[in-house]
Amino acid sequence: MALALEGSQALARTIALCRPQVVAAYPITPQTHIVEGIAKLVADGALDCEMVSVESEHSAASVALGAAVAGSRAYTASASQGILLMAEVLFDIAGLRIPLVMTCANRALSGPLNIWNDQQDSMAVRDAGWIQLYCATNQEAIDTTVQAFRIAERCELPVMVCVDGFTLTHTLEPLDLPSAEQVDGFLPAYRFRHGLDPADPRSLGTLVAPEHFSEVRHAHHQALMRAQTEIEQADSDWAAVVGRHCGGLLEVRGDPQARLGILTLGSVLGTLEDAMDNDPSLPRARFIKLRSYRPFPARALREACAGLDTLIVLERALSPGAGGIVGPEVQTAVIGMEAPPRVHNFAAGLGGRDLSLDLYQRLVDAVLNEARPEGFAIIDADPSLLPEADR
Amino acid sequence: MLEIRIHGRGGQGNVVAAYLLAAAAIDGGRYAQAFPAFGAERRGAPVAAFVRIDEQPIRRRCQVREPSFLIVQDPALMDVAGTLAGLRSHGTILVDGAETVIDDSGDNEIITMPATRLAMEHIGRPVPNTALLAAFITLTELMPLSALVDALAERFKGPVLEKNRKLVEAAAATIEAGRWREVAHGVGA
Amino acid sequence: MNEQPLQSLDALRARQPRFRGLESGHRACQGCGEALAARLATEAAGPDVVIANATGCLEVFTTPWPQSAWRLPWIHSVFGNVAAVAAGMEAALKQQGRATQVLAFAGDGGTFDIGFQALSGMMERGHNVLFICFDNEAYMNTGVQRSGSTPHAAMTTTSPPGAVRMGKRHMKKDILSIIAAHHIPYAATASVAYPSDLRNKVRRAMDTEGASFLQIHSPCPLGWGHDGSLTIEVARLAVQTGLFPIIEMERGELIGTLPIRDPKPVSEYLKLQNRFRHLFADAYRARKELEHLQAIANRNIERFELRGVGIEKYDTEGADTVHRGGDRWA
Amino acid sequence: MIEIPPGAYARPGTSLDFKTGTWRVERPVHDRQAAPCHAACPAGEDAQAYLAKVENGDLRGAWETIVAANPMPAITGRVCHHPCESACNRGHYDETITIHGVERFLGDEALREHWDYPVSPPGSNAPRMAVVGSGPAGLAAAYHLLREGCRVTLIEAMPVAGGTMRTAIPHYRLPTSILDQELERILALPGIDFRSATRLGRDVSLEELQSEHDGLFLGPGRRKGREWSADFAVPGDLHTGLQLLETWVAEGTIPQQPKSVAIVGGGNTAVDLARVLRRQGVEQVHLISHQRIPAPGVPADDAMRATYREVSQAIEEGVTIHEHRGVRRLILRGERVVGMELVHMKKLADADGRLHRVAFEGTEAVLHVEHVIPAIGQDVDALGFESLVERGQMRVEPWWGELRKHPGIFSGGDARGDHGTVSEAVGDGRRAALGMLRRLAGKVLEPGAPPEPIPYGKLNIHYFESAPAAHEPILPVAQRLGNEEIEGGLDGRAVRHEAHRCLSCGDCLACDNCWTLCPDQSVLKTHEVATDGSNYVFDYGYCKGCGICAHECPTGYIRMIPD
Repeated sequence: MALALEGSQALARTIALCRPQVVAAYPITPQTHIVEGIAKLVADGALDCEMVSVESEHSAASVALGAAVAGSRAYTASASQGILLMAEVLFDIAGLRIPLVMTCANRALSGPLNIWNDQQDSMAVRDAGWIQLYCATNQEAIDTTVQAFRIAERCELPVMVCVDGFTLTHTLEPLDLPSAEQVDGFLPAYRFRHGLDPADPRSLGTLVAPEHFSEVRHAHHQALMRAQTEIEQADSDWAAVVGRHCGGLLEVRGDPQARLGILTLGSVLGTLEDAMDNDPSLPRARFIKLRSYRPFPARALREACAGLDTLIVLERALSPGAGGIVGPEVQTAVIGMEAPPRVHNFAAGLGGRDLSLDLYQRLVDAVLNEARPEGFAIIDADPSLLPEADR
Repeated sequence: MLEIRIHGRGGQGNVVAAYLLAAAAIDGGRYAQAFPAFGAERRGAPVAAFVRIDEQPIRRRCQVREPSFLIVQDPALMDVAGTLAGLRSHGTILVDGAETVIDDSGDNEIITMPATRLAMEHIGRPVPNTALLAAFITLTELMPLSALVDALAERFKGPVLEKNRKLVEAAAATIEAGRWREVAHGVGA
Repeated sequence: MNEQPLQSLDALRARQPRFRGLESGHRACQGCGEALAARLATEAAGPDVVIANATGCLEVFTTPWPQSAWRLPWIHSVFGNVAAVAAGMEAALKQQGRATQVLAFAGDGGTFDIGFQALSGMMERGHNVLFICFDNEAYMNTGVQRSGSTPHAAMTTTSPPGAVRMGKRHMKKDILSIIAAHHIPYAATASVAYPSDLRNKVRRAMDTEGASFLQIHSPCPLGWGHDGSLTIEVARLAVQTGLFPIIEMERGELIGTLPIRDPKPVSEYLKLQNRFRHLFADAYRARKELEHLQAIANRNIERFELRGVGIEKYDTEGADTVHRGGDRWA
Repeated sequence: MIEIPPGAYARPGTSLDFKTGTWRVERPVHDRQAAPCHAACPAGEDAQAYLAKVENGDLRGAWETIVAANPMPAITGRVCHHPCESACNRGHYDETITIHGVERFLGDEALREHWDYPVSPPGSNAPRMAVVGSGPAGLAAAYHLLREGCRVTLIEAMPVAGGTMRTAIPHYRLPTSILDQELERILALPGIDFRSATRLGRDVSLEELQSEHDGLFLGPGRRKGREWSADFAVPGDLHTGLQLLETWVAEGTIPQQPKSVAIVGGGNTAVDLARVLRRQGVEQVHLISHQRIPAPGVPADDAMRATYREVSQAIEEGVTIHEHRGVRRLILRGERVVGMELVHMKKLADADGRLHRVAFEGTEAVLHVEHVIPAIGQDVDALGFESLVERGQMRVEPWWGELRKHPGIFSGGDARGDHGTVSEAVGDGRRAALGMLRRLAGKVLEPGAPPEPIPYGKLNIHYFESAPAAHEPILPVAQRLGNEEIEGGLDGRAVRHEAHRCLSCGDCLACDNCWTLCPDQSVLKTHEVATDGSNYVFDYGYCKGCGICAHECPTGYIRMIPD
């Protein structure tokens, strides 16, 4: 039965169902409600877990790292500046191939200060070597979180579940929580194979010289690439349990016959779908919901793009001075196709800018009659507010 | 899809009101969505929250720009820019005030009710949200009042819940049941 | 001279009558005080421990892949997070109901400077972790740059003496007072020159429930500019002069000191080290800084009441008295 | 083929694959050096070695260590002037170890416990050696010859063995019972054919001895008094010091009972006699010496050739010592002495470094005494071996004791002229025995020398704690009347205390410092493998040669050498 739950509360309860043994977190908007929820469950005795309320995100990631190598299922959550403060530890966790799960309640980065939703934070650590899964809905966030633990533990890689801050975390809606039995059946008790144990005292985090470092990185890359299978498998196995799936690596929605495609990450998808469905006069689009950004599913993406003339990559972040972040990667992926679509790249909804229903039309209008792809634009920016030189 | 915007001040339980209303709708078997207009405001500042209610799953996550209903927790906010923005032509406004007054002089009917006073009487705190929600549900008959009580039961227990239940009943009694039923069902369907 | 067949040496090594936490073959410099301190600490702590190690010499010289000198489960993550990694391990072990104890190792940079916030948080939360600072008073791993622990007037590559400078301008951070302010159950200093004391303190800290802290003065022949054979001598003089007080604190209160039997002039300590060479120039400012360091030592002796009264078994002269059969190490 | 695991973790202790020993430019070595006590011991005892055994609780092993050099520690522990203690490095730190007390304790323990000498009976075909004289030199020579597997014929002119130990050492220094017990044990060793009352030149000839034996050692002592006069005057009733001392030792009294006596000479005989005279009731006993009272800091060549301890006790007992004095003339009434004229004098080196005795004019003074006794030494009584004696002495090569002009014949003890103590005699006997065997084997006798002792500066004294020495009980002066032994022995506890105080100079103390302080875990502790007597082995595979072990070795036992 669906429960009326705020996204954060639902995530807190989901995480509790995954039985993490150590949770470490530092408060930051909009992640706060998640860890507050977990803290309350621990305080109420509903979750047997060491809740470590650390003094910084750097330590949050570090505590999670320590807990994982000491053999516990570990979890943390953060957002925005917190992700950046964690950054060096995030790279380290992944490079050491330590399985743990974190939620990123996606939020813009300073400066200037902005506390609202975009995805610049998780994009900033896309190269950390983590698996990154983006959630379009709170239900997906719940289901992806459960799957994330299995993926992390089977692949021996950390997984970051990216959930749009506020837009998802602070929205109350009817949500299905899995039962404890369902989660326990899906997530058996786990102990990291390469952890620290006095009975088998290995050394982690060694100094690797140039003659071996490329191989270490190669192995890490391969592990991430292999993880695609596990991501798909986890989703289908979980679907067999709860009857819902999240789309595996990516999901094609909308009009499968459309020649226009729109690729999105995260929660904007529903608004675009509604906008298209509400107005039959608008051109139809095929939506590609990119769920697994890391590993980047190039092959699945090419299959999803088959038959498209035009593909809009809509992002919630950018690489200033270059343009989009995901766009160029998509462009690179589709080049291998026989008839690749023209790829247009936009950012929108930065820093919590409301993504209204008319976004769909703006996107379509911007590309439909354009022979040449749009290099990159922040489509909902109003340059008239800027001095001449900055327009 | 029924879209409602709730205005209040930071600390008045504005978001809670939105969550309660959506939760009551979900309890009543509908789909619903509630979220705040996220801000950095602190206690006392004007804030808004949004509620959508539908028979279908709700996909959009944009803010409510053209609500059918406004619930305003402080009459002074009626004069604040933006409070009335986008209200649909037949939309109505429920606002806290000194006593129950129905103003149908304009395009949009405004019903004032003594939500804060009732809250003071029953729970001893000047928080108008529960009384306003009870009145709103009574006016629109979107769901039985018991759904609101059920939603309150998720947050309160024991004597506090009981006082809230009495507040709900008292607030409902001040208002004409079903007065906005057509607006609600006409737009919502 | 005793050249032994290798196999018998290997067998002998395996039969050493003490726990070996840090094995031979690590790549520390000749006479490394930190390697010695780590060896002593792990001998006293092992084997049922896990170790988190901050970035630094100790990490680099012990674990050049594919080799590791550690015989204990050990992890290096990054520079500034060792206390947090240790806290995470402790939380995990506690949740799992395991008795394995957690050690955190850091140099002075990883303790006084970049790792301090995590250390403070770990202590505030009261994790049952023994944090050991191997204090060699500068960033040695990167080639001797000044840290918050570098003593006043010491020469480093970022506090060079020159026409208008006499080495480090600032004081050595009084880390133990800061640690003490966290009100942790046990905090102490130790020196490689007093190994029994060092090991006793490790054991005591491990017997203490809650966060504990041990600062071990560990000379760096390279960074301090002394011969590798003098590591112990230099460390001992630091204690005997009062420049490195050996003290113990419980809940922030001073509960014990290693009394100095006959305090030696600081110049005896300083003159053995190249990093203080500029203090021995025939110049007013050199004499002034030399006196300044003497005053600091005097102040330490006064503040911690370090001056011993006569001959004591536990003082700077008596604490490491040797006996036939090595019973002092028992 | 290495395989990189996920995250590149490493296996424990794999650093052993990396041999840091290649970094080394210097290596530490165990360098056993002689302790000063050892180097200084005339008898060749290694006090450091036996103190170590005492500390380990191995008293018998300690005694066996002594008797490897000196078969009569109960005697020497009492009578030796213990230069070991003068040399002891601990003297630089607080107080020297009371080594003689430990030696005496062990000697007495052996007597009490009847510990067997670690000597095997010689075979019937073993070389046969002749030893003349059963004083300390002869006994030591006989004992060491026996140890080396020889049969020994030991002849003694007197009815009993012991030489001067028996005839000239007062009982308050060396009780007869101790002397008897220790000598009996030595003489009872199988392989020693002891013939008492057998005098060379009277009962047996040199030629006979030589023809029946494979080697010959002469330890005749000095029993022939020298002529003495002062400015050609000789008192009528002159007895030599030795004669009087022997009389007192043998009979417990001496014929004369003067009120005041001057003894001329600064050796042990003079001092012993002075003390004997005090016991005899002589009120004023003066001792006239060219040299100074021996004391720490007084150079050996300017000090009386007497034991500091004995001199000190003599002074305590009321003997007046006149340092740096010479007798210019006797003041006689008829043949009777009534006084003597003394003059200040001193030995001074000339431009060639030769020492000359210089009397300082204007320092003359008269000392009134009733009696004067010269105690200026004796000569060898050369009966039966006159050809071997030169100017009253046996002229020998100093280390082995082989007669300079008669290779193959060895001598030692007082007869040498340059040695006058029991301990020196024991050392002479030991070295001569070894020299005789070398000669027998046709080997060349390279000149030898005592080992170079490790100086105080080579120790790391920081590791030792100051502790006062244990001293033996001394009979109060008022009670020193007769033959009662003045010095008591240390008890077992005091002996262990002294052993514990030993700095173990130059030898492994097994203190674990090197093992504890090696940053590279390259010192391995062992009880089985070390072949050098230490408890540690360097693992040169990993030792980087930092030198901490050498610098921190308390005893100077570890040395860095170029690699």
